[in-house]
Amino acid sequence: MAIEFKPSPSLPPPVNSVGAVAWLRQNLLSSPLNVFLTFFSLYIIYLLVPPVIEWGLVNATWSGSSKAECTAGGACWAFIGVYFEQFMYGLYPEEETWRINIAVILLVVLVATFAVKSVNKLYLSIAIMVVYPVVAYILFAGGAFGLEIVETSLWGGLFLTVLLGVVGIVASFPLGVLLALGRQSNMPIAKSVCIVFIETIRAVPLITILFMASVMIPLFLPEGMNFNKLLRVLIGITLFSAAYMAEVIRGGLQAIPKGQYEAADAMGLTYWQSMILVILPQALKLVIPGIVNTFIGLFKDTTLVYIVGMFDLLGRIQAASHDASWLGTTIEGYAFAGFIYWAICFGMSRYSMAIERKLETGHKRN
Amino acid sequence: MIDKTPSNNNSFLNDAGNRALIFQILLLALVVFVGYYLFSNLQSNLDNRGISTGLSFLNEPAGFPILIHLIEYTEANSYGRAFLVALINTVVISLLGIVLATVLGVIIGLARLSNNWLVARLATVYVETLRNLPLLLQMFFWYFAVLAALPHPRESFIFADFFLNKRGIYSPNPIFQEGFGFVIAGFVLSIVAAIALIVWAKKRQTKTGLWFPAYWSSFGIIIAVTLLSLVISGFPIEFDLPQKSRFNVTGGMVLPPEFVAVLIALSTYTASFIAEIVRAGILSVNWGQTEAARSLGLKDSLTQRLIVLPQALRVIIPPLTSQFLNLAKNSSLGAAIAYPELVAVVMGTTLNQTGQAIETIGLCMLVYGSLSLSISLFMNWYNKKMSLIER
Amino acid sequence: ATLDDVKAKGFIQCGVSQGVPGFSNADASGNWTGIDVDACRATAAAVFGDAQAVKFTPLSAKERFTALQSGEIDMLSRNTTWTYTRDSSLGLDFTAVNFYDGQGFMVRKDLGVESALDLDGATVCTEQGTTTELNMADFFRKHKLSYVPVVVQKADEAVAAYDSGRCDVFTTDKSGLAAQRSKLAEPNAHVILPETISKEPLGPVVRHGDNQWKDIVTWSMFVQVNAEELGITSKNVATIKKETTDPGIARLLGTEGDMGAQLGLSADWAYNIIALVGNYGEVFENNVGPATPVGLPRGINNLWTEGGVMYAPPVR
Amino acid sequence: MIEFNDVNKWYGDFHVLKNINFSIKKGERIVVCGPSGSGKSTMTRCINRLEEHQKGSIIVDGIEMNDNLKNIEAIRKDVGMVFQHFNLFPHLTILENLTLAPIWVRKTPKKEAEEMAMHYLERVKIANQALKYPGQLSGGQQQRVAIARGLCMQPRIMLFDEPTSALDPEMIKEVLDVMVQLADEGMTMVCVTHEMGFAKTVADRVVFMDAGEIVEANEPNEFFNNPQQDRTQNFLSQILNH
Amino acid sequence: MIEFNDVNKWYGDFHVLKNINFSIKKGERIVVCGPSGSGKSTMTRCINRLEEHQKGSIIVDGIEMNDNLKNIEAIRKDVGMVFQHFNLFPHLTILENLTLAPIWVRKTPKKEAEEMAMHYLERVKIANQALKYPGQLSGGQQQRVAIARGLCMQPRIMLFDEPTSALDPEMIKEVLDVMVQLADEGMTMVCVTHEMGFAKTVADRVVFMDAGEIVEANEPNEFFNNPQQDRTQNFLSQILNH
Ligand SMILES: Nc1ncnc2c1ncn2[C@@H]1O[C@H](COP(=O)(O)OP(=O)(O)OP(=O)(O)O)[C@@H](O)[C@H]1O
Ligand SMILES: Nc1ncnc2c1ncn2[C@@H]1O[C@H](COP(=O)(O)OP(=O)(O)OP(=O)(O)O)[C@@H](O)[C@H]1O
Ligand SMILES: [Mg+2]
Ligand SMILES: [Mg+2]
Repeated sequence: MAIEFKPSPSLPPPVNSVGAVAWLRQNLLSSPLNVFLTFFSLYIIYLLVPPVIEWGLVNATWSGSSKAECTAGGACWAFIGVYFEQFMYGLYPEEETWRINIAVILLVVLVATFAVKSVNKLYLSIAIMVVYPVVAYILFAGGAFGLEIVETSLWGGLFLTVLLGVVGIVASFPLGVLLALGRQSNMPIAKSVCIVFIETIRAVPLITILFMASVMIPLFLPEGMNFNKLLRVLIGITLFSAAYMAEVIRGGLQAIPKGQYEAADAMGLTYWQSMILVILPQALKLVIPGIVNTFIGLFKDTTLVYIVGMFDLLGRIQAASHDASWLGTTIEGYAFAGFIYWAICFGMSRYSMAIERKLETGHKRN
Repeated sequence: MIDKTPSNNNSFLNDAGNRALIFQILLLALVVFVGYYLFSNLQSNLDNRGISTGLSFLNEPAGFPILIHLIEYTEANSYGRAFLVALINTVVISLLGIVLATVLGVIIGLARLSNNWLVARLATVYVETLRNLPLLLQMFFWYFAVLAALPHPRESFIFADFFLNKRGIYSPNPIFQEGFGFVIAGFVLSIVAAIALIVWAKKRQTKTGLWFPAYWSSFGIIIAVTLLSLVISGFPIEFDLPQKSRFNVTGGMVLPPEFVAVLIALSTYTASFIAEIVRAGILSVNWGQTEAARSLGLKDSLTQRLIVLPQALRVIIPPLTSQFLNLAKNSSLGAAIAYPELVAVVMGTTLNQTGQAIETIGLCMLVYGSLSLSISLFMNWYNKKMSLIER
Repeated sequence: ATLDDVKAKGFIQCGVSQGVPGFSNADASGNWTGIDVDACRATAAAVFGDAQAVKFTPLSAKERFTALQSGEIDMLSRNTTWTYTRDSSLGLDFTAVNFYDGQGFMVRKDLGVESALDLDGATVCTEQGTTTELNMADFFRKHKLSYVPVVVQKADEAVAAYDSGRCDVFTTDKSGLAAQRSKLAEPNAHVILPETISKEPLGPVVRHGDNQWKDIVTWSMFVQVNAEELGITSKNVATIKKETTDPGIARLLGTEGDMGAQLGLSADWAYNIIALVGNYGEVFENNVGPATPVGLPRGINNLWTEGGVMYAPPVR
Repeated sequence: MIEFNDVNKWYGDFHVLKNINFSIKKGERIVVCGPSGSGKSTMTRCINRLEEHQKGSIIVDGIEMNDNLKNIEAIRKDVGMVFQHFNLFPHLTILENLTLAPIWVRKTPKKEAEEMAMHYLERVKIANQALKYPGQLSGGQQQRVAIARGLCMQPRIMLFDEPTSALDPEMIKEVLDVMVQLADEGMTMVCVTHEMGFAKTVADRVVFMDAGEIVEANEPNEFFNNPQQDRTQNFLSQILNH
Repeated sequence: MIEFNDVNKWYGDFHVLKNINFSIKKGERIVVCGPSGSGKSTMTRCINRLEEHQKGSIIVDGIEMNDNLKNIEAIRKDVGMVFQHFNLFPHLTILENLTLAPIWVRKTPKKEAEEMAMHYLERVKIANQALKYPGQLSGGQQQRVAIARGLCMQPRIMLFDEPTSALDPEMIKEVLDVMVQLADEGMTMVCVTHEMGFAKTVADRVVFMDAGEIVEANEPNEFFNNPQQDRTQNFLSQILNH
């Protein structure tokens, strides 16, 4: 009695609903408003792109020794070429810049070793967090092992930018952890101290902190004791990002289920043991994207040191553009700075997104 | 059972409560000690160097000019007045920036969601470019690079009575003559009428269901009545027109490039973050809500206005608040391009002329602190108002 | 005391500007030159007998006083104007004047302005945190001229703003004007107006309270002026020291008595200054004189005997 | 009242509805069932054009479905829909949820709209909750509000897409009761559901879909006791044994 | 081994434990049951001071519970606990989960700790999973790991708080088997559970709690067949019929 059901074959969709034509129709021309928007967008692209290409590539001058030699009417990239060393290293003596290069290569190698499975991660972390900074400092500042002393007032350019960003984030990390733990603790005084610190710092702009570091810290130190301006600025930046870091880490701590704390307690672990062995490893892993975002913010903010008279990448470019023989090359300078900052920040934000995606699946069963 | 020696060493230190207490007392002592140490250093440093302290300097004449002042200010005024001028400049640029950034951010955020591929891509490029560049760089760009490209005052771009050149944007400055009170009265009256119209329209709708385009027509009423009263009173308004003079364009109202550059940089930069927030907020509203609204016959514009936006706002407000706070704090970068805001006037000039580092920096931090606090309070209040009632 | 600290570390930390040609300016390889730099070198010569025993800290106008107050630098030699407030309430001591300056205005030649009194309605650029900001205000107020002030963070940027056309006028000390003009693309397209609207005695500054150190810096300067007055130069100082019979010169150069000991210095301190740095006239001519790009006339900075105001108390 | 003529629909390359030919008369009550992914929801949603079809024609209440916005509006006014996940507006009170469309779409006076809303709320037996927010109600109550909201537009046709499948067992009954009552009043209904008890009680016809096709459509008695197709039998044995 | 004397506990104003008097001998196996919210978990968690009590005294293994950190430490070393949601540490392998406490709390050499861990893993029959992460195991396996983790501290007492209630039916048996085996070895156990089969097999006494009080405590036979209190009868009829 029963008839067998055979599903009829799937047909290809009508041509006007797939393919390039349909795509155009749906994505660009689906309504009169959309047609208008499409043409408006095309007009904007037409306004922006060809002139920029013409200026930056077609009519650009790539070499020369002064602005006067840039006669093609386009960008004067020769400016960047001439000042390139300064933009990278500041006034660091030319014959000593190999020291910076070595330190950078060393760091890259160390970080890359993380990917190697057989290496002991603990020792490697110690090497990076403890040994490397010392080595790098000796390399940068000199004064030992026959290295010539290079004063910090000569440090500048991208080197200084990266230094400020990296030191700021690395140094603020432990402080941020402590502040976050303090804010989460149930000891009222410790808690309020942390809250007051975090909220005060977050309420004021970085500039005021930098001014404090460069102008006010000396007033608070006993007479005769004073430290280097770079160090003061680093302290300022570290305190600043520690407050933001603390909030990011606190988010991670809050995301750890209560059961984890209880299980650790029930096993007899002490507060610090359970934090270090159980809670923090999980919490920190969760907030890596947040930490990267904080770093991106901080990296952009390092430009503010220019206002307190340090010459990072942007500062160097700004100063160079006042050079008499290169007047009128501001845009080239900004374009170059923009390219570098953008590449680094965009790269990092992609990286943090990738981590975020990986974390989403990481805790699941696989 | 094997009886372990029960730890009866109920020593004071092993008590959890006591430990916490001791730790906290130590912490407090440390904080107090460090505070005291720094303070006493400060005292002795100030004494040794003969630097006077206190806020009395605020009453002394400042002696320096300020480019932009919205309240009366001359060099003869006091530092206190200068502080106030700078404070107003900071608040004004922050508020204007917040408004502009929000408008622009919402537009870009919606553009990113547009079903027009090209528009969405352009918006993405905007967001990814601006938010990955340091704000200071953008300010420098808007100030130094764009400034260099503008014409000299003598070759100003002129549009009607508007001038654009390196010195800023000049526009006619209205000067109100005697009969202007009449116009103001007309304006106020028309607003009252408009409100009445809206109330009436709502009532009528409740009763009869008939719709009257109350908002548009009240807008029309306000314009018409105001214009009419202008005509009747014989245009009691004169314009101080900008004119070319020896050095500058004089007269009129001017927006100096410092102001414009800070405003543009702040609002375009923050807009790139707000756009992402708006996008995420709208995406967070379940598609089912849109479908439900559509199946009730609501037009798409109404669906957005009545259903999607109110729900998206709930998600948008908290991160938006922190963007507003960032913007207010970032306004301090204006100092780098000669916009006379707090940092420039107080921590720059005043600090230098008086040497009162503690007081000036303290004042600035206080102002930023309260600015942040008031923005947070306002937004929290608004957030609470908007939040959903759940079971 | 500062002298002991300085001796202990072996050099003087000296605060200078971030680049004003003729006053303190670093070349591409980081060598500092200028009048202000030589003031530091003279002190180093006096203390160590080595004019190179100096390290320089470039400072913006806004940072300079705190840097000194905090002990980050031992002396500040950064075209700093000696004013009552600074001397009395900032915990600073001014030592001597190494350049008598006055504030002036620079404008583009093609504006055809000939006097500062023609500047009504002009836009004026200046650097933040200096006395110029105040003098400019006073000047325009006094003459009831209207103006638009644009106060920029740094000297360089103020010049850049002027150069880009944001302002009609750039104002700072006249020496600074000359120096900055030399850095512009076409120095001859700009004129410095004749008016001098203020007194700007510039000189090295030290921390308040260390009299010995203050004396050393002060007298290092005075020695140079006295040397010029006595006709002693870096070239002839060695011969003069050997041959002189003048008791005044002998005292100065340390062949007679031990004037240096009173300051905690060696007997040949003054000799070292002159031999290693030169007398005031030499310093002036080498750094800012008519033969240099800055090209300033000696003018008021001439010796009192030559119609200027450079007058140093005698060494005795 | 509703007519499907040779309706075909694709999602990208995926052919979801294949040659649907079907018509529903006024007052008829249709239950649609079939395995997951067979296109039941898609077909239902085509009726008020929440989805577009690409070939064939759908005519609702004499109006043909096409890109014409006026037509779509007209049809949506006449077709009420109840979703699996209720989709109440969480930022509006129950009363506001119900009066929203009458006020803004039908331009009913607010007062009148509220009276009508209260009327329907009474019919679904939750008039006392009118001033609460959806978040404060249980799932069953929310679904009844959703039905009342659909009714407030006084539609001629009601569509239900698995209205009970997100509910706890105790709540399913409340909602089904309301639907049976509606059916008894003669409302034209299209209901996607696997509640076979409901289908037996109220359906005029049961439609069984698989792989984007209508496999079988018959009155309930025949459908359940004497399915014509293998596929149908198979399916029925599965869901009835469960 | 464990003694509750007049124990009282409040959450804020809410009185959760009322006058608990109870003692457990060495090697005894106690099953605690009662309606939700009756305070079973709270009482169990008081035994290793995951919760503080405010009145009365609890003495575990001769040590009185108070704020003294040394005492708490000593007791926690002696009391193992298994939670409803396992609470394994997801960032550590199974082996690391097991050796963490022995290494850091007992200061056992790592090698020894690992050997012991493997021993217990074998006992719960998942030695082959030692190097996996908790996220890679099924719920039943995870719970067995949790039990092994508790055992690794070689406690004299084990506490179980509804160890099977988050598991799918098939997995419940695996876990109960391990627990029965433990009981047979003579471990002192306190187990909150509604698995009445388990209670009948292994319990020395069954404790029934309601509203923060111990209503009845008796050996299983008596408890199930001849409950003394109305309330108990009522409760038993509910869960046994289900
Ligand atoms: N927006 C979409 N894009 C692509 N494919 C879709 C989309 N919506 C549904 N589909 C696919 O179309 C098919 C039919 O979906 P539909 O929701 O109509 O099924 P259904 O019969 O209602 O199933 P269920 O009982 O699970 O609700 C499914 O295979 C589904 O995966
Ligand atoms: N941290 C807390 N704060 C306030 N009240 C709490 C807290 N933890 C538990 N309670 C309350 O204490 C009472 C007893 O909780 P407990 O978890 O001991 O019950 P239980 O018998 O284990 O219930 P279940 O069978 O649901 O696990 C409950 O009413 C609960 O709401
Ligand atoms: Mg469906
Ligand atoms: Mg419980």
